[in-house]
Amino acid sequence: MRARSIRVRGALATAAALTAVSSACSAPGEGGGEGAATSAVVGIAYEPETLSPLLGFGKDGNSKIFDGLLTHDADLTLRPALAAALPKVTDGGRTYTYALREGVKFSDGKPFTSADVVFTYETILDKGTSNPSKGELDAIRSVEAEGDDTVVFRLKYPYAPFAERTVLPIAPEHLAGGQDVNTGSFGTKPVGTGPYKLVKWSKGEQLVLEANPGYWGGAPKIERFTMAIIKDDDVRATRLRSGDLDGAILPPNLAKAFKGSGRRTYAARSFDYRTVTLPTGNKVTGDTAVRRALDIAVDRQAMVDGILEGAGRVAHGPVPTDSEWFTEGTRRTYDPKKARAILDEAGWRPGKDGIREKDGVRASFPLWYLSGDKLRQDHALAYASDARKIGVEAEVQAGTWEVIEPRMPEDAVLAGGGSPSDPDFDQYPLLRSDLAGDGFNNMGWYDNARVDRALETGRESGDRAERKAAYDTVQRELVKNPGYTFLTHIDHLYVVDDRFGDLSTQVEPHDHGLAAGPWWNVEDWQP
Amino acid sequence: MTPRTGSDSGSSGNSGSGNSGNSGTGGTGGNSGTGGTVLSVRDLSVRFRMRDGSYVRAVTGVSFDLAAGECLALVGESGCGKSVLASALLGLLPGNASIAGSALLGDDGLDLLRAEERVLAREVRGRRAGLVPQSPAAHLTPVRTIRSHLRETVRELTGDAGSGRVRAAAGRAAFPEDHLDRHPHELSGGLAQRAATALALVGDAPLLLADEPTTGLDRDLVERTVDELRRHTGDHRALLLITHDLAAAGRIADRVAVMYAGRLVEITDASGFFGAPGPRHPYARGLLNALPERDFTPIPGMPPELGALPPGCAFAARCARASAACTVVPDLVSGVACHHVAVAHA
Amino acid sequence: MADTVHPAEKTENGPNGPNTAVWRSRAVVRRSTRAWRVRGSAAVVAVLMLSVLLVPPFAQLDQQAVDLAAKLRPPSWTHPFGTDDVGRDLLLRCVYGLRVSLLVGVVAAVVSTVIGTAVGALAGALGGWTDRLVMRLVDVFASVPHLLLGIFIVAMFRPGVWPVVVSVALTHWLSTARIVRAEVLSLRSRPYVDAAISGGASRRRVAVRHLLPGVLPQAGLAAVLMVPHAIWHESALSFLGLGLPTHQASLGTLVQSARGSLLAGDWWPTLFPGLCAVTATLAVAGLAGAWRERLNPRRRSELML
Amino acid sequence: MARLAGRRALFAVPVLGAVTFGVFAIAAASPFDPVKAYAGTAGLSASQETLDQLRANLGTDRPLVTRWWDWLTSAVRGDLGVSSALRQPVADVIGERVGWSVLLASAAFLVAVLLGGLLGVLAARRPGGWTDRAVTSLAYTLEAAPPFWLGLLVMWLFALRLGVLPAGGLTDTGSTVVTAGEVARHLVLPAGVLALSQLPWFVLYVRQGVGDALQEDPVRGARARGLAERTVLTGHALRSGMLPVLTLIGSRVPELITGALLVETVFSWPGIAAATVESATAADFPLLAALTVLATFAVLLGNLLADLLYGLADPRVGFDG
Repeated sequence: MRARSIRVRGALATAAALTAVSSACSAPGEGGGEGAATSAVVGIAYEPETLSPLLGFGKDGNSKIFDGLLTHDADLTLRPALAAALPKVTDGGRTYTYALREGVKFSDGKPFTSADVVFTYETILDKGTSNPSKGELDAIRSVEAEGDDTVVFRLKYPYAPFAERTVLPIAPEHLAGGQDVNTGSFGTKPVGTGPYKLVKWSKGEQLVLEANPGYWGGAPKIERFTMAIIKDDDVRATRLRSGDLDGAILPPNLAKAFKGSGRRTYAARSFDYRTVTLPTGNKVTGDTAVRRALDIAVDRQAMVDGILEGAGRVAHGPVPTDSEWFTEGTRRTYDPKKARAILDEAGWRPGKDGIREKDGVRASFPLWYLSGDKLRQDHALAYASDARKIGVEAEVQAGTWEVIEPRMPEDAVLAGGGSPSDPDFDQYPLLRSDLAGDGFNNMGWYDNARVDRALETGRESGDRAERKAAYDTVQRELVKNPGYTFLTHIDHLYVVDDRFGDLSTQVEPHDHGLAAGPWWNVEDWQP
Repeated sequence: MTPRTGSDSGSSGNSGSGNSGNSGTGGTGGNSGTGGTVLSVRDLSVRFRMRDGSYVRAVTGVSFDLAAGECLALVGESGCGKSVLASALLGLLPGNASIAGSALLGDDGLDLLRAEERVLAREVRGRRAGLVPQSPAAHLTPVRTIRSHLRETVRELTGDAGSGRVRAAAGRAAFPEDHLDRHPHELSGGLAQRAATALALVGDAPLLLADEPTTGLDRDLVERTVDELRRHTGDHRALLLITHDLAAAGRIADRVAVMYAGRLVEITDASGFFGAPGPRHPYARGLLNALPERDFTPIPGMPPELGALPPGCAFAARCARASAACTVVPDLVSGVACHHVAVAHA
Repeated sequence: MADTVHPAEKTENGPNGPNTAVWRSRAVVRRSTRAWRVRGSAAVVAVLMLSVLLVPPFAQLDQQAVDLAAKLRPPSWTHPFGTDDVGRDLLLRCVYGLRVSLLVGVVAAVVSTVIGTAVGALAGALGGWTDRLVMRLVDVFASVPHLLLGIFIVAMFRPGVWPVVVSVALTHWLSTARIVRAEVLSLRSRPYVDAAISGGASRRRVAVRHLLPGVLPQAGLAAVLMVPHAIWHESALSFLGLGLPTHQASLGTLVQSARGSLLAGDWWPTLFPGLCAVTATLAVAGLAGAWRERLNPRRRSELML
Repeated sequence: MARLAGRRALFAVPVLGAVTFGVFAIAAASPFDPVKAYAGTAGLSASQETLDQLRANLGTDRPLVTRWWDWLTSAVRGDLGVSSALRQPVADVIGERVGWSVLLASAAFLVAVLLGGLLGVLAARRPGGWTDRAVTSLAYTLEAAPPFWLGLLVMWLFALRLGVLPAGGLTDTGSTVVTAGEVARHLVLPAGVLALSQLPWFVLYVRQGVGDALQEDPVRGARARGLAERTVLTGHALRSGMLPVLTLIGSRVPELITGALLVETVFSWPGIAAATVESATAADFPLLAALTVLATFAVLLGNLLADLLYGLADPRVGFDG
């Protein structure tokens, strides 16, 4: 009697779970499992912590739910979005005037006006808003609306790449304005002007988007776009293979396995570098000789071929070699012999176990990578292996950011970064000495007065040639005193089902948000 | 004094009691039964290999015949190898046992000791030889009722398990119908015994082996049980009653075989054994004298371990008449295996 | 069911002449295979121990040496187990992995045995309500699935080797405690212990002279039996990403980091570490089983783990 | 029976209490800062002020016993708190997933019992025979093989090499509705591997139980009655031999949960295991605590079930004792 009731309860629980999941998975207005090409499910690795632009969501544009004043096209040229045209720049680069697109509505039907723009920027700049990237808007002195359809930004200094910043998504004042910006429900239930509306966000699991029929750019053909959040690379690959996903971002070794399986692999070029921080505070990594030796002791090409399966390029600094900002003459040549010579000359003598020593200091330092990040792990192992060959020991260790962060002033970290929009975007926070120890800015505590000055010039000068010269200086200084060993620029690999036809990708930054990859323009897909 | 081997004496199995005098197995005045020989055992030996590699000789060179309508009581103290003998006859010995000799069953002379397990299972047990086991409740599967045991056995042996047949089978051993749905542990000793008897009788086997059927029963029940067994034997069955209870044996046996340390030491008519002239072997006499209604004096000492038998007569250590002759194992001559007796008769 | 016929055998049958009997038996003799199994286990354990103890200090080989040009080579003469996805030799990695796993296993087994012996001896020797309380505590512990409790402990104290050791040790002392307690109880009821107590021997003397020697073999056996358990546990935690960091070789992390290669179709980085685990477990358990058979001959063929 | 269930329930109360307290004590001894865990990577750049606020909200500044008691009382009322890793009420997390875990575990258990019983009986029939050796060797090897390893090999073979079964997940995602057929197809590999991991125990115990039973009097009696070997095995040896196995079935629940944790991870089965691992990596205390308690509850339930099964199967066991 008792046994039976237990069994019944178990069966009920199972049945309840079945219904719960099936109702969660079934799409309203959609029939059985044919799925068709009007819906797409993609697997992504990272989940945004919030969907509120006010807290940093989509700050680099392309947030699907929102639009910025401007947006990037395939080759990263700025195009007007919520603005009717590119901004008028006056006052020697200190004033940006945007005329707004007319007739745009938020997906809840309320009209979009200049007040929303002002609200968005002012809220982000407000001290009480915990938006970690508000520093990016540091140049703004004021934002003003001139009538319903014009917004004027006034800057503190002629910040050359400012227009690039205005891809930032615009939030509706009538919804987001009435609640606490940091804790309000807007972060989980966002409403914007973008091509898609949020249907459901089950954290850690998936983000379900539905086409916004009233989108000013025309209703998207892909009516339902689901982003499954799968942190584990292997699981993502498994589920892509099992047909669970239509597309996914994958590390190179896993993407390779999908060749000729009715899916296409897209390699998105990126500015995303992997680098080893060589903290100034460490007696070994702070030594310029060690830094220079390591810089030429790593076999970057082997990493590109072996770890990235060829999907990437060697990095000779933060700027990719094919960028217009790259400084010719700063390419590093792999030369372990010379590296050893540098160390010999600097007084680092090989010890008993083959590890060099100088003044009682062993040429050994810990090298941390984010646990679970296979790509960083492999880079770290390869780096350590190369370093060993010249008598320097990098002790590879794994940890979460919580563990790693307090150790950053002393220990080396396998870090990543890079942004294609403007050299200022990533070099300034990476190298400015006054940003050392500020969160994940300047993790290596790099301290070089000439670099500091050049970064300042690059940021504030409106003159293109002057800026180029400034960033050339930075890159040359990084050869003389490489506080970071730049290893590779990695291509982001995406595998997508054939049925969506031939897709395109953008050049991507390190922080490839939700809407990177071939689905950067999912609203334009023509299934 | 003729050396015997299992193979050369086996052929005479069918000839009943008509053995030549010097083989000695039939005993004097042998069979009081009416039918032919049901079972003919020659030189049956069983030994067990122990984990340390040594052997335990449980049964050594036992020979006897059993005719239809006859009841042979195999008596002896506990641990003398009686029950092993029953197991050997039914092929129920554990894996570490090995056997020698022969045991020919019925008209076709099937050798139980050489028959394949399949033959034993399909043709012999239950059908040609039924077993009434020692501690019958323990020989029933505890999780099943008596009815289910009976039904299963009836179906197996007769191919039909209608409730009528089951009831009839129970009735034959006077097992009360209203107890059929009880589990073995819910039965009294007497009822369990009846259940076991009923199960043994289902196949109508010509040979019944009753292995200590009276253990744990009180005197009244013992008598009733052995009487029933005798009744079931009737004219056409043979009953091998294995017991340490001489009184029970005396009640129903036609002949008595006494076993000591794995060997038969005496085999004779029951009337002569229990009446005059009485047993001839000193051990058999001692057994009988130990009964309460007689001298009530136990035999001094303990029986030897079957794993460490003395070289000569196994009883010599306890025997008042032991002499130098006893260092040799005596043969069974004229139904008794004792140097002193044999000498006395000669 | 072919009967085994032993050759005619002579039995001592007195002056009447040897009595020959043909013995037939249905038994299958198994002693030799058991002996072989023990010998085989011992040999495997010896090989494993030697390689684990000797290879790392003496070999001039770097298990972490990355050779990106030789990545994912299938098994060959130069790399008997093949190479992994950054070109490290898998045989060497397996040796190091086994070393770490064995180390974790042995340390955890010893710690858990010490805990178990202490708790069991305490309960058994003191008896009364201490005994009842302690055994209830054991019941409580037994109610939580080992791995889950292990996960919980590691999650709260990660990262590193020690939380893994602690989590394995803290979850595996129960059976030892039960065994030791039973042993102490049975020893206590032996006449010579009784005699010692009534003879006025001090508690401590009784414990040291009489109880301890009786308990130690059982505890030692429990420790050896625990080693495969602990290895298993460590590898499971590591596989879940909660044990050792993935670049450090242990049997669990090796399988874990081989997942990607497996999905790409390369089977050897997954196969060999697992085989090592199976081999090591079977060998250690085989030896422990033989020991147990000698120690408790009545509980003959029980479960291995 | 009611009394037995009552006694078990009575025992369960202190056990659950002790387990939850233990869980809180471990967490209290942990160097991990639950506030930082809650804040996640954002917490790295969060101000001390914000962290203090969070600390007060989460109530981690209060003494251990108070927190435990508060948690316990709200748990009894059905409020298990909010998972910091999945940012969802713990009750929802469990509710959504436990059904799938139960499905997987019971399917695997069923297969293991049936297959294990069969192999165990085959092995017990002739101890030392080649079937016995093959079966026991297989059982020992399976017992030594980590289930996640088995799972990966099986996945490689069936999903990648042969392509006959899906490699993981619950359904094909092309479809938006969960159908029984799809779930069944996706269930085969994980349930099979979980069953394999549980198999050795059943095989060896059934072999032992039936092997012992074959030596005992009831089987001797059945043989003597002339029953066919098959009847002797199934009707007698198996039925008495399975009794000790039945009593121990309940004690398998922990191992089943352990195995399910690993198998679910390998096959990305959307059960509670995935949630467990995720909550563990994120040091998500509320979810971990609830899952630990849930597992303990399952174990106690298993014990009760075993008692009841034994009582039903063995007429000699009374329920008054």
